[in-house]
Amino acid sequence: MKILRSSALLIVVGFMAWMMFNLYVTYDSRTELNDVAAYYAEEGLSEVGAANLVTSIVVTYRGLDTLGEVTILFLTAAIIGLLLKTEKGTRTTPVRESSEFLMTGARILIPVITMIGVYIFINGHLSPGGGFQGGAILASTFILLLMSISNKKIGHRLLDYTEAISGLSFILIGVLGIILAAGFLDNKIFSLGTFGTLLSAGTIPIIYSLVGLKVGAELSNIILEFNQIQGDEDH
Amino acid sequence: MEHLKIAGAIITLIGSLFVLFAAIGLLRMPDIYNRIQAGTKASTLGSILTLLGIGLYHPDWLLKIMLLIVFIVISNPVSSHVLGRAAHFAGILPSEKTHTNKLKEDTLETPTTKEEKK
Amino acid sequence: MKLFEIEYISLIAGFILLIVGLWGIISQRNIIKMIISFSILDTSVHLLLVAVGYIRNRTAPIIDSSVNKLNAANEITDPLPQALVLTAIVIGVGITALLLTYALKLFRQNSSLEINQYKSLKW
Amino acid sequence: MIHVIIIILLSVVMIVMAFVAIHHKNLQVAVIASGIISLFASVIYIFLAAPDVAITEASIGSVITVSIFFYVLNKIRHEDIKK
Repeated sequence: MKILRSSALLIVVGFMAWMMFNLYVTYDSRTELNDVAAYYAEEGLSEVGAANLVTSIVVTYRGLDTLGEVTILFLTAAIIGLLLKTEKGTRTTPVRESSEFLMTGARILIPVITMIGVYIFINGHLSPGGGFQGGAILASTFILLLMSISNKKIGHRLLDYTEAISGLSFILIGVLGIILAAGFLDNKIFSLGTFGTLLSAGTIPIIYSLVGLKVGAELSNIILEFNQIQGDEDH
Repeated sequence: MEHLKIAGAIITLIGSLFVLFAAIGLLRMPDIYNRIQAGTKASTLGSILTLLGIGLYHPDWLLKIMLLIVFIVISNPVSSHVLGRAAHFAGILPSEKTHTNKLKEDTLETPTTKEEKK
Repeated sequence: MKLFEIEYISLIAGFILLIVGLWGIISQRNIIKMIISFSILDTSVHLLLVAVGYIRNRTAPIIDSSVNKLNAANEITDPLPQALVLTAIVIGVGITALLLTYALKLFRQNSSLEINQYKSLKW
Repeated sequence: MIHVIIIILLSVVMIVMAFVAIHHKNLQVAVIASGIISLFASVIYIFLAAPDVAITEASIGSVITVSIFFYVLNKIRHEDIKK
Protein backbone atom coordinates (compact mmCIF):
# COMPACT_ATOMS: atom_id res chain seq x y z
CA MET A 1 0.00 0.00 0.00
CA LYS A 2 2.76 2.36 0.97
CA ILE A 3 4.83 1.50 -2.11
CA LEU A 4 1.79 2.08 -4.30
CA ARG A 5 1.14 5.48 -2.74
CA SER A 6 4.69 6.72 -3.02
CA SER A 7 5.07 5.48 -6.58
CA ALA A 8 1.87 7.31 -7.56
CA LEU A 9 3.28 10.47 -5.96
CA LEU A 10 6.54 10.00 -7.83
CA ILE A 11 4.69 9.66 -11.13
CA VAL A 12 2.73 12.88 -10.53
CA VAL A 13 5.81 14.86 -9.47
CA GLY A 14 7.89 13.37 -12.27
CA PHE A 15 5.28 14.39 -14.81
CA MET A 16 5.31 17.94 -13.41
CA ALA A 17 9.11 17.99 -13.55
CA TRP A 18 9.07 16.83 -17.17
CA MET A 19 6.58 19.60 -18.02
CA MET A 20 8.71 22.21 -16.29
CA PHE A 21 11.83 20.96 -18.08
CA ASN A 22 10.14 21.31 -21.46
CA LEU A 23 8.97 24.80 -20.53
CA TYR A 24 12.52 25.73 -19.61
CA VAL A 25 14.09 24.28 -22.77
CA THR A 26 11.69 26.05 -25.12
CA TYR A 27 11.81 29.39 -23.29
CA ASP A 28 13.64 32.19 -25.02
CA SER A 29 14.58 35.36 -23.27
CA ARG A 30 12.49 38.34 -24.31
CA THR A 31 13.97 41.27 -26.15
CA GLU A 32 10.90 43.46 -26.70
CA LEU A 33 7.94 44.57 -24.61
CA ASN A 34 4.60 43.20 -25.74
CA ASP A 35 1.95 45.58 -27.06
CA VAL A 36 0.14 46.26 -23.80
CA ALA A 37 3.33 46.98 -21.87
CA ALA A 38 4.67 49.17 -24.68
CA TYR A 39 1.42 51.15 -24.62
CA TYR A 40 1.76 51.65 -20.85
CA ALA A 41 5.39 52.72 -21.24
CA GLU A 42 4.70 55.21 -24.03
CA GLU A 43 1.33 56.66 -23.07
CA GLY A 44 1.41 56.17 -19.32
CA LEU A 45 3.31 59.37 -18.66
CA SER A 46 0.94 61.63 -20.56
CA GLU A 47 -2.24 59.81 -19.53
CA VAL A 48 -1.59 59.14 -15.84
CA GLY A 49 1.47 61.18 -14.96
CA ALA A 50 3.07 58.86 -12.41
CA ALA A 51 6.79 58.15 -12.63
CA ASN A 52 6.42 54.64 -11.25
CA LEU A 53 4.67 52.67 -13.99
CA VAL A 54 3.81 49.81 -11.64
CA THR A 55 1.86 52.29 -9.53
CA SER A 56 -0.02 53.63 -12.51
CA ILE A 57 -0.97 50.09 -13.55
CA VAL A 58 -2.03 49.04 -10.06
CA VAL A 59 -4.01 52.17 -9.22
CA THR A 60 -5.44 53.39 -12.50
CA TYR A 61 -5.24 50.95 -15.42
CA ARG A 62 -6.05 47.93 -13.24
CA GLY A 63 -7.75 49.83 -10.42
CA LEU A 64 -10.71 47.49 -10.31
CA ASP A 65 -8.36 44.59 -9.54
CA THR A 66 -6.97 46.50 -6.58
CA LEU A 67 -10.48 47.14 -5.30
CA GLY A 68 -11.29 43.43 -5.53
CA GLU A 69 -8.02 42.51 -3.88
CA VAL A 70 -8.64 44.82 -0.94
CA THR A 71 -12.13 43.31 -0.66
CA ILE A 72 -10.66 39.79 -0.54
CA LEU A 73 -8.31 40.85 2.23
CA PHE A 74 -11.23 42.37 4.16
CA LEU A 75 -13.20 39.12 3.79
CA THR A 76 -10.20 37.14 5.02
CA ALA A 77 -9.87 39.31 8.11
CA ALA A 78 -13.60 39.02 8.79
CA ILE A 79 -13.61 35.21 8.46
CA ILE A 80 -10.59 34.88 10.72
CA GLY A 81 -12.25 37.11 13.29
CA LEU A 82 -15.38 34.97 13.12
CA LEU A 83 -13.53 31.67 13.48
CA LEU A 84 -11.21 32.74 16.27
CA LYS A 85 -13.88 34.51 18.28
CA THR A 86 -13.33 34.13 22.02
CA GLU A 87 -15.54 35.16 24.88
CA LYS A 88 -14.47 38.20 26.82
CA GLY A 89 -12.82 37.73 30.16
CA THR A 90 -11.81 34.12 29.63
CA ARG A 91 -8.11 34.84 29.84
CA THR A 92 -6.75 32.73 32.67
CA THR A 93 -3.06 32.23 32.12
CA PRO A 94 -1.22 35.46 32.95
CA VAL A 95 0.95 36.66 30.13
CA ARG A 96 4.52 37.60 30.97
CA GLU A 97 5.13 41.32 31.23
CA SER A 98 7.38 42.76 28.57
CA SER A 99 10.66 44.16 29.75
CA GLU A 100 11.29 47.83 30.37
CA PHE A 101 14.07 47.91 27.82
CA LEU A 102 11.72 46.73 25.09
CA MET A 103 9.03 49.22 26.13
CA THR A 104 11.46 52.14 26.00
CA GLY A 105 12.93 50.97 22.72
CA ALA A 106 9.48 50.53 21.22
CA ARG A 107 8.52 54.04 22.30
CA ILE A 108 11.37 55.39 20.18
CA LEU A 109 11.11 52.93 17.31
CA ILE A 110 7.35 52.85 16.67
CA PRO A 111 7.03 56.50 15.51
CA VAL A 112 10.10 56.15 13.29
CA ILE A 113 8.89 52.96 11.58
CA THR A 114 5.39 54.39 11.19
CA MET A 115 6.91 57.44 9.55
CA ILE A 116 8.82 55.24 7.11
CA GLY A 117 5.63 53.38 6.22
CA VAL A 118 3.71 56.62 5.64
CA TYR A 119 6.59 57.99 3.54
CA ILE A 120 6.57 54.85 1.41
CA PHE A 121 2.89 55.01 0.59
CA ILE A 122 2.73 58.75 0.05
CA ASN A 123 5.66 58.63 -2.40
CA GLY A 124 4.32 55.57 -4.19
CA HIS A 125 3.97 57.34 -7.53
CA LEU A 126 7.55 58.66 -7.58
CA SER A 127 9.75 55.95 -6.10
CA PRO A 128 9.52 52.21 -5.46
CA GLY A 129 6.86 51.51 -2.91
CA GLY A 130 3.19 52.12 -2.47
CA GLY A 131 0.11 51.19 -0.55
CA PHE A 132 0.74 47.49 -0.11
CA GLN A 133 4.33 47.92 1.04
CA GLY A 134 3.49 50.80 3.38
CA GLY A 135 0.54 48.89 4.79
CA ALA A 136 2.75 45.88 5.48
CA ILE A 137 5.27 48.09 7.27
CA LEU A 138 2.47 49.59 9.39
CA ALA A 139 1.34 46.06 10.27
CA SER A 140 4.84 45.10 11.36
CA THR A 141 4.86 48.20 13.57
CA PHE A 142 1.69 46.82 15.08
CA ILE A 143 3.50 43.56 15.91
CA LEU A 144 6.12 45.58 17.80
CA LEU A 145 3.37 47.45 19.64
CA LEU A 146 1.69 44.18 20.65
CA MET A 147 5.00 42.79 21.87
CA SER A 148 5.77 45.86 23.95
CA ILE A 149 2.43 46.01 25.78
CA SER A 150 1.78 42.31 26.05
CA ASN A 151 -0.18 42.42 29.31
CA LYS A 152 -3.01 44.67 28.10
CA LYS A 153 -5.93 43.94 25.85
CA ILE A 154 -6.30 46.14 22.81
CA GLY A 155 -9.65 46.96 21.27
CA HIS A 156 -10.51 46.64 17.63
CA ARG A 157 -12.31 49.94 17.36
CA LEU A 158 -9.60 52.19 15.93
CA LEU A 159 -8.58 49.59 13.35
CA ASP A 160 -12.19 49.03 12.32
CA TYR A 161 -12.89 52.74 11.88
CA THR A 162 -9.68 53.27 9.90
CA GLU A 163 -10.51 50.39 7.61
CA ALA A 164 -14.13 51.44 7.06
CA ILE A 165 -13.38 55.11 6.42
CA SER A 166 -10.50 54.46 4.04
CA GLY A 167 -12.42 51.84 2.09
CA LEU A 168 -15.44 54.12 1.79
CA SER A 169 -13.32 57.05 0.60
CA PHE A 170 -11.62 54.79 -1.94
CA ILE A 171 -14.97 53.94 -3.51
CA LEU A 172 -16.17 57.54 -3.26
CA ILE A 173 -13.13 58.77 -5.19
CA GLY A 174 -13.81 56.08 -7.77
CA VAL A 175 -17.42 57.21 -8.16
CA LEU A 176 -16.30 60.85 -8.39
CA GLY A 177 -14.21 59.75 -11.34
CA ILE A 178 -17.38 58.77 -13.20
CA ILE A 179 -18.89 62.23 -12.64
CA LEU A 180 -15.88 64.51 -13.07
CA ALA A 181 -13.63 62.50 -15.41
CA ALA A 182 -13.75 59.68 -17.92
CA GLY A 183 -14.73 56.68 -15.80
CA PHE A 184 -14.60 54.71 -12.58
CA LEU A 185 -11.32 55.26 -10.69
CA ASP A 186 -10.02 57.71 -13.32
CA ASN A 187 -7.32 59.85 -11.78
CA LYS A 188 -7.82 63.08 -13.75
CA ILE A 189 -10.18 64.68 -11.24
CA PHE A 190 -7.50 67.26 -10.51
CA SER A 191 -5.01 68.46 -13.07
CA LEU A 192 -2.02 66.18 -13.44
CA GLY A 193 0.43 68.74 -12.09
CA THR A 194 4.11 68.96 -12.89
CA PHE A 195 5.76 65.59 -13.44
CA GLY A 196 7.94 64.35 -10.62
CA THR A 197 6.58 66.40 -7.72
CA LEU A 198 4.68 65.10 -4.72
CA LEU A 199 1.32 66.59 -5.69
CA SER A 200 1.19 65.23 -9.21
CA ALA A 201 -0.59 62.41 -11.04
CA GLY A 202 -4.10 63.47 -10.05
CA THR A 203 -5.68 61.32 -7.36
CA ILE A 204 -3.03 58.59 -7.33
CA PRO A 205 -1.32 59.71 -4.08
CA ILE A 206 -4.68 59.95 -2.30
CA ILE A 207 -5.90 56.56 -3.53
CA TYR A 208 -2.63 54.83 -2.72
CA SER A 209 -2.56 56.35 0.76
CA LEU A 210 -6.10 55.07 1.36
CA VAL A 211 -5.09 51.62 0.08
CA GLY A 212 -2.10 51.69 2.40
CA LEU A 213 -4.21 52.57 5.43
CA LYS A 214 -6.75 49.90 4.55
CA VAL A 215 -4.19 47.15 3.95
CA GLY A 216 -2.36 48.10 7.13
CA ALA A 217 -5.56 48.03 9.17
CA GLU A 218 -6.60 44.67 7.72
CA LEU A 219 -3.24 42.97 8.29
CA SER A 220 -3.11 44.45 11.81
CA ASN A 221 -6.59 43.06 12.43
CA ILE A 222 -5.49 39.57 11.39
CA ILE A 223 -2.42 39.80 13.65
CA LEU A 224 -4.53 41.10 16.53
CA GLU A 225 -6.93 38.16 16.18
CA PHE A 226 -4.05 35.71 16.39
CA ASN A 227 -2.56 37.61 19.32
CA GLN A 228 -5.79 37.71 21.33
CA ILE A 229 -6.11 33.93 21.46
CA GLN A 230 -2.70 33.46 23.06
CA GLY A 231 -3.77 33.72 26.68
CA ASP A 232 -7.31 32.42 26.34
CA GLU A 233 -8.63 29.05 27.34
CA ASP A 234 -9.92 26.88 24.55
CA HIS A 235 -13.57 26.05 24.67
CA MET B 1 37.71 62.96 -4.59
CA GLU B 2 39.69 59.81 -5.33
CA HIS B 3 41.03 59.64 -1.79
CA LEU B 4 37.51 59.75 -0.39
CA LYS B 5 36.47 56.85 -2.61
CA ILE B 6 39.46 54.76 -1.59
CA ALA B 7 38.80 55.48 2.08
CA GLY B 8 35.16 54.48 1.64
CA ALA B 9 36.14 51.22 -0.02
CA ILE B 10 38.59 50.36 2.76
CA ILE B 11 36.05 51.12 5.49
CA THR B 12 33.44 48.97 3.70
CA LEU B 13 35.95 46.12 3.54
CA ILE B 14 36.66 46.38 7.28
CA GLY B 15 32.91 46.38 7.96
CA SER B 16 32.36 43.25 5.92
CA LEU B 17 35.25 41.61 7.82
CA PHE B 18 33.37 42.31 11.05
CA VAL B 19 30.24 40.69 9.63
CA LEU B 20 32.39 37.66 8.73
CA PHE B 21 33.64 37.54 12.32
CA ALA B 22 30.03 37.59 13.49
CA ALA B 23 29.25 34.61 11.27
CA ILE B 24 32.28 32.67 12.56
CA GLY B 25 31.22 33.52 16.11
CA LEU B 26 27.75 32.14 15.46
CA LEU B 27 29.33 28.85 14.44
CA ARG B 28 31.97 28.63 17.16
CA MET B 29 30.12 29.72 20.31
CA PRO B 30 28.76 26.98 22.59
CA ASP B 31 25.26 28.14 23.57
CA ILE B 32 22.55 30.61 22.54
CA TYR B 33 23.53 33.47 24.85
CA ASN B 34 27.11 33.57 23.61
CA ARG B 35 25.87 33.35 20.06
CA ILE B 36 23.54 36.31 20.53
CA GLN B 37 26.37 38.32 22.01
CA ALA B 38 28.81 37.50 19.19
CA GLY B 39 26.27 38.01 16.44
CA THR B 40 24.86 41.29 17.74
CA LYS B 41 28.04 43.10 18.72
CA ALA B 42 30.06 42.22 15.65
CA SER B 43 27.25 42.68 13.16
CA THR B 44 26.21 46.06 14.62
CA LEU B 45 29.73 47.41 14.19
CA GLY B 46 30.01 45.73 10.80
CA SER B 47 26.84 47.24 9.40
CA ILE B 48 27.72 50.68 10.80
CA LEU B 49 31.14 50.58 9.14
CA THR B 50 29.70 49.29 5.86
CA LEU B 51 27.10 52.05 5.73
CA LEU B 52 29.71 54.66 6.63
CA GLY B 53 31.96 53.45 3.83
CA ILE B 54 29.12 53.70 1.33
CA GLY B 55 28.40 57.20 2.65
CA LEU B 56 32.00 58.24 1.97
CA TYR B 57 31.88 56.65 -1.48
CA HIS B 58 28.72 58.59 -2.41
CA PRO B 59 28.86 61.82 -0.35
CA ASP B 60 25.34 62.82 -1.48
CA TRP B 61 23.79 60.02 0.53
CA LEU B 62 25.62 60.81 3.79
CA LEU B 63 22.60 62.32 5.57
CA LYS B 64 20.31 59.36 4.87
CA ILE B 65 23.06 56.99 5.93
CA MET B 66 23.47 58.83 9.23
CA LEU B 67 19.74 58.30 9.86
CA LEU B 68 20.14 54.60 9.04
CA ILE B 69 23.05 54.29 11.47
CA VAL B 70 21.01 55.88 14.27
CA PHE B 71 18.20 53.45 13.50
CA ILE B 72 20.50 50.43 13.62
CA VAL B 73 22.08 51.61 16.88
CA ILE B 74 18.64 51.80 18.48
CA SER B 75 17.02 48.70 17.04
CA ASN B 76 19.77 46.07 17.10
CA PRO B 77 20.34 45.92 20.89
CA VAL B 78 16.60 45.86 21.53
CA SER B 79 16.07 42.88 19.24
CA SER B 80 18.95 40.91 20.73
CA HIS B 81 17.71 41.68 24.24
CA VAL B 82 14.28 40.35 23.35
CA LEU B 83 15.82 37.20 21.86
CA GLY B 84 17.89 36.53 24.95
CA ARG B 85 14.96 37.14 27.25
CA ALA B 86 12.72 34.82 25.29
CA ALA B 87 15.41 32.12 25.37
CA HIS B 88 15.76 32.54 29.13
CA PHE B 89 12.04 32.23 29.77
CA ALA B 90 11.76 29.26 27.44
CA GLY B 91 13.98 27.41 29.91
CA ILE B 92 17.21 27.20 27.94
CA LEU B 93 20.15 26.94 30.32
CA PRO B 94 23.58 28.37 29.56
CA SER B 95 26.37 25.96 28.71
CA GLU B 96 28.42 24.26 31.40
CA LYS B 97 31.37 26.55 30.85
CA THR B 98 29.35 29.54 32.08
CA HIS B 99 29.86 29.93 35.83
CA THR B 100 27.53 32.71 36.95
CA ASN B 101 23.81 32.69 36.23
CA LYS B 102 22.24 35.51 38.22
CA LEU B 103 18.81 34.93 36.73
CA LYS B 104 18.52 31.42 38.11
CA GLU B 105 16.33 32.41 41.06
CA ASP B 106 14.31 34.72 38.87
CA THR B 107 13.31 31.81 36.65
CA LEU B 108 11.31 30.13 39.37
CA GLU B 109 9.00 33.06 39.92
CA THR B 110 7.66 33.52 36.43
CA PRO B 111 4.18 32.29 35.65
CA THR B 112 5.09 30.15 32.64
CA THR B 113 7.57 27.93 34.41
CA LYS B 114 5.24 27.58 37.40
CA GLU B 115 2.55 26.26 35.15
CA GLU B 116 4.86 23.79 33.51
CA LYS B 117 5.88 22.44 36.91
CA LYS B 118 2.32 21.54 37.79
CA MET C 1 25.46 30.96 -23.28
CA LYS C 2 21.96 30.18 -22.16
CA LEU C 3 22.63 28.96 -18.64
CA PHE C 4 24.61 31.88 -17.26
CA GLU C 5 22.05 34.65 -17.50
CA ILE C 6 20.21 35.77 -14.42
CA GLU C 7 16.71 35.22 -15.80
CA TYR C 8 17.50 31.60 -16.69
CA ILE C 9 18.99 30.93 -13.27
CA SER C 10 15.91 32.42 -11.61
CA LEU C 11 13.69 30.29 -13.84
CA ILE C 12 15.55 27.11 -12.83
CA ALA C 13 15.35 28.05 -9.14
CA GLY C 14 11.63 28.81 -9.49
CA PHE C 15 10.92 25.51 -11.23
CA ILE C 16 12.82 23.47 -8.65
CA LEU C 17 11.11 25.30 -5.79
CA LEU C 18 7.74 24.68 -7.44
CA ILE C 19 8.37 20.94 -7.71
CA VAL C 20 9.66 20.77 -4.13
CA GLY C 21 6.61 22.64 -2.86
CA LEU C 22 4.26 20.38 -4.80
CA TRP C 23 6.04 17.30 -3.45
CA GLY C 24 5.69 18.69 0.06
CA ILE C 25 1.97 19.32 -0.33
CA ILE C 26 1.15 15.84 -1.57
CA SER C 27 3.60 13.80 0.49
CA GLN C 28 3.53 15.38 3.96
CA ARG C 29 0.89 14.36 6.49
CA ASN C 30 1.27 17.14 9.02
CA ILE C 31 -1.13 19.99 8.29
CA ILE C 32 1.34 22.72 9.27
CA LYS C 33 3.94 21.15 6.97
CA MET C 34 1.41 21.25 4.13
CA ILE C 35 0.80 24.95 4.76
CA ILE C 36 4.55 25.64 4.77
CA SER C 37 4.85 23.80 1.44
CA PHE C 38 2.00 25.92 0.12
CA SER C 39 3.86 29.11 1.00
CA ILE C 40 6.99 27.78 -0.74
CA LEU C 41 4.86 27.12 -3.84
CA ASP C 42 3.54 30.67 -3.59
CA THR C 43 7.03 32.17 -3.50
CA SER C 44 8.17 30.04 -6.44
CA VAL C 45 5.29 31.20 -8.63
CA HIS C 46 6.09 34.83 -7.82
CA LEU C 47 9.72 34.23 -8.73
CA LEU C 48 8.73 32.64 -12.05
CA LEU C 49 6.43 35.52 -12.99
CA VAL C 50 9.02 38.18 -12.26
CA ALA C 51 11.72 36.23 -14.13
CA VAL C 52 9.49 35.99 -17.21
CA GLY C 53 8.99 39.74 -17.18
CA TYR C 54 12.70 40.53 -17.08
CA ILE C 55 14.44 41.85 -20.19
CA ARG C 56 18.22 41.92 -20.25
CA ASN C 57 20.14 45.21 -19.82
CA ARG C 58 17.09 47.26 -18.95
CA THR C 59 16.19 49.19 -15.80
CA ALA C 60 13.23 49.07 -13.43
CA PRO C 61 9.92 50.55 -14.71
CA ILE C 62 10.37 53.87 -12.93
CA ILE C 63 10.81 56.88 -15.18
CA ASP C 64 13.34 59.16 -13.52
CA SER C 65 16.53 60.89 -14.62
CA SER C 66 18.21 57.66 -15.74
CA VAL C 67 15.55 56.87 -18.37
CA ASN C 68 14.92 58.77 -21.57
CA LYS C 69 11.25 59.75 -21.47
CA LEU C 70 10.71 59.63 -25.21
CA ASN C 71 12.34 56.22 -25.62
CA ALA C 72 10.93 54.64 -22.47
CA ALA C 73 9.54 51.55 -24.19
CA ASN C 74 13.04 50.45 -25.14
CA GLU C 75 14.68 51.06 -21.78
CA ILE C 76 12.46 49.52 -19.09
CA THR C 77 11.44 45.99 -18.17
CA ASP C 78 7.88 44.72 -18.32
CA PRO C 79 5.82 46.40 -15.56
CA LEU C 80 2.78 44.17 -15.98
CA PRO C 81 3.99 40.96 -14.21
CA GLN C 82 5.32 43.08 -11.36
CA ALA C 83 1.91 44.65 -10.79
CA LEU C 84 0.31 41.19 -10.81
CA VAL C 85 2.85 39.76 -8.36
CA LEU C 86 2.34 42.75 -6.05
CA THR C 87 -1.30 41.84 -5.51
CA ALA C 88 -0.55 38.11 -5.48
CA ILE C 89 1.83 38.43 -2.52
CA VAL C 90 -0.73 40.31 -0.42
CA ILE C 91 -3.44 37.78 -1.24
CA GLY C 92 -0.99 34.97 -0.44
CA VAL C 93 -0.56 36.13 3.16
CA GLY C 94 -4.35 36.26 3.53
CA ILE C 95 -4.71 32.71 2.25
CA THR C 96 -1.94 31.48 4.54
CA ALA C 97 -3.60 33.11 7.55
CA LEU C 98 -6.93 31.51 6.62
CA LEU C 99 -5.35 28.06 6.25
CA LEU C 100 -3.66 28.42 9.63
CA THR C 101 -6.96 29.38 11.22
CA TYR C 102 -8.60 26.24 9.84
CA ALA C 103 -5.65 24.17 11.06
CA LEU C 104 -6.07 25.62 14.55
CA LYS C 105 -9.79 24.86 14.54
CA LEU C 106 -9.13 21.29 13.40
CA PHE C 107 -6.52 20.88 16.13
CA ARG C 108 -8.97 22.05 18.77
CA GLN C 109 -11.59 19.57 17.59
CA ASN C 110 -9.45 16.48 17.25
CA SER C 111 -6.24 17.47 19.09
CA SER C 112 -4.13 16.12 16.28
CA LEU C 113 -2.38 17.59 13.27
CA GLU C 114 -2.08 14.36 11.27
CA ILE C 115 -4.18 14.44 8.14
CA ASN C 116 -4.91 10.71 8.45
CA GLN C 117 -6.95 11.32 11.61
CA TYR C 118 -9.62 13.24 9.74
CA LYS C 119 -11.85 10.64 8.17
CA SER C 120 -15.23 12.37 8.27
CA LEU C 121 -15.17 13.10 4.55
CA LYS C 122 -13.82 9.71 3.51
CA TRP C 123 -16.11 7.06 2.15
CA MET D 1 29.46 38.40 -13.84
CA ILE D 2 29.38 38.97 -10.09
CA HIS D 3 25.56 39.21 -10.33
CA VAL D 4 25.43 35.71 -11.79
CA ILE D 5 27.54 34.25 -8.98
CA ILE D 6 25.46 35.96 -6.29
CA ILE D 7 22.22 34.73 -7.82
CA ILE D 8 23.51 31.16 -8.14
CA LEU D 9 24.50 31.20 -4.46
CA LEU D 10 21.12 32.60 -3.41
CA SER D 11 19.28 30.01 -5.51
CA VAL D 12 21.26 27.12 -4.04
CA VAL D 13 20.52 28.34 -0.50
CA MET D 14 16.83 28.71 -1.37
CA ILE D 15 16.56 25.16 -2.69
CA VAL D 16 18.41 23.70 0.30
CA MET D 17 16.13 25.65 2.63
CA ALA D 18 13.09 24.28 0.79
CA PHE D 19 14.25 20.72 1.52
CA VAL D 20 14.91 21.69 5.15
CA ALA D 21 11.44 23.20 5.43
CA ILE D 22 9.78 20.06 4.17
CA HIS D 23 11.82 17.35 5.86
CA HIS D 24 12.85 18.79 9.24
CA LYS D 25 11.01 17.36 12.21
CA ASN D 26 10.95 20.58 14.23
CA LEU D 27 8.14 22.79 12.97
CA GLN D 28 9.77 26.04 14.13
CA VAL D 29 12.90 25.33 12.11
CA ALA D 30 10.69 24.61 9.09
CA VAL D 31 8.87 27.93 9.46
CA ILE D 32 12.14 29.85 9.73
CA ALA D 33 13.44 28.05 6.64
CA SER D 34 10.40 29.15 4.65
CA GLY D 35 10.99 32.71 5.87
CA ILE D 36 14.58 32.53 4.60
CA ILE D 37 13.27 31.47 1.18
CA SER D 38 11.12 34.60 1.02
CA LEU D 39 13.95 36.85 2.17
CA PHE D 40 16.39 35.55 -0.45
CA ALA D 41 13.74 35.72 -3.15
CA SER D 42 13.38 39.42 -2.37
CA VAL D 43 17.11 39.90 -3.02
CA ILE D 44 16.72 38.16 -6.38
CA TYR D 45 13.83 40.50 -7.27
CA ILE D 46 16.17 43.47 -6.94
CA PHE D 47 18.55 41.91 -9.47
CA LEU D 48 15.58 41.24 -11.75
CA ALA D 49 14.75 45.00 -11.77
CA ALA D 50 11.61 44.76 -9.63
CA PRO D 51 12.14 46.94 -6.53
CA ASP D 52 8.41 47.20 -5.74
CA VAL D 53 8.05 43.43 -5.52
CA ALA D 54 11.24 43.22 -3.48
CA ILE D 55 9.94 45.58 -0.79
CA THR D 56 6.62 43.75 -0.64
CA GLU D 57 8.15 40.29 -0.40
CA ALA D 58 10.65 41.36 2.27
CA SER D 59 8.04 42.99 4.48
CA ILE D 60 5.17 40.54 4.02
CA GLY D 61 6.70 37.18 3.17
CA SER D 62 9.42 37.19 5.75
CA VAL D 63 7.91 39.20 8.61
CA ILE D 64 4.14 38.93 8.73
CA THR D 65 3.77 35.34 7.48
CA VAL D 66 6.43 34.06 9.87
CA SER D 67 4.92 35.87 12.85
CA ILE D 68 1.44 34.49 12.09
CA PHE D 69 2.94 30.99 11.87
CA PHE D 70 4.61 31.46 15.24
CA TYR D 71 1.41 32.66 16.90
CA VAL D 72 -0.36 29.49 15.75
CA LEU D 73 2.56 27.21 16.70
CA ASN D 74 2.70 28.74 20.17
CA LYS D 75 -1.02 28.17 20.67
CA ILE D 76 -0.82 24.57 19.44
CA ARG D 77 2.11 23.82 21.74
CA HIS D 78 0.32 25.28 24.78
CA GLU D 79 -2.80 23.23 24.18
CA ASP D 80 -0.68 20.14 23.60
CA ILE D 81 0.99 20.51 27.01
CA LYS D 82 -2.35 20.76 28.80
CA LYS D 83 -3.69 17.53 27.36
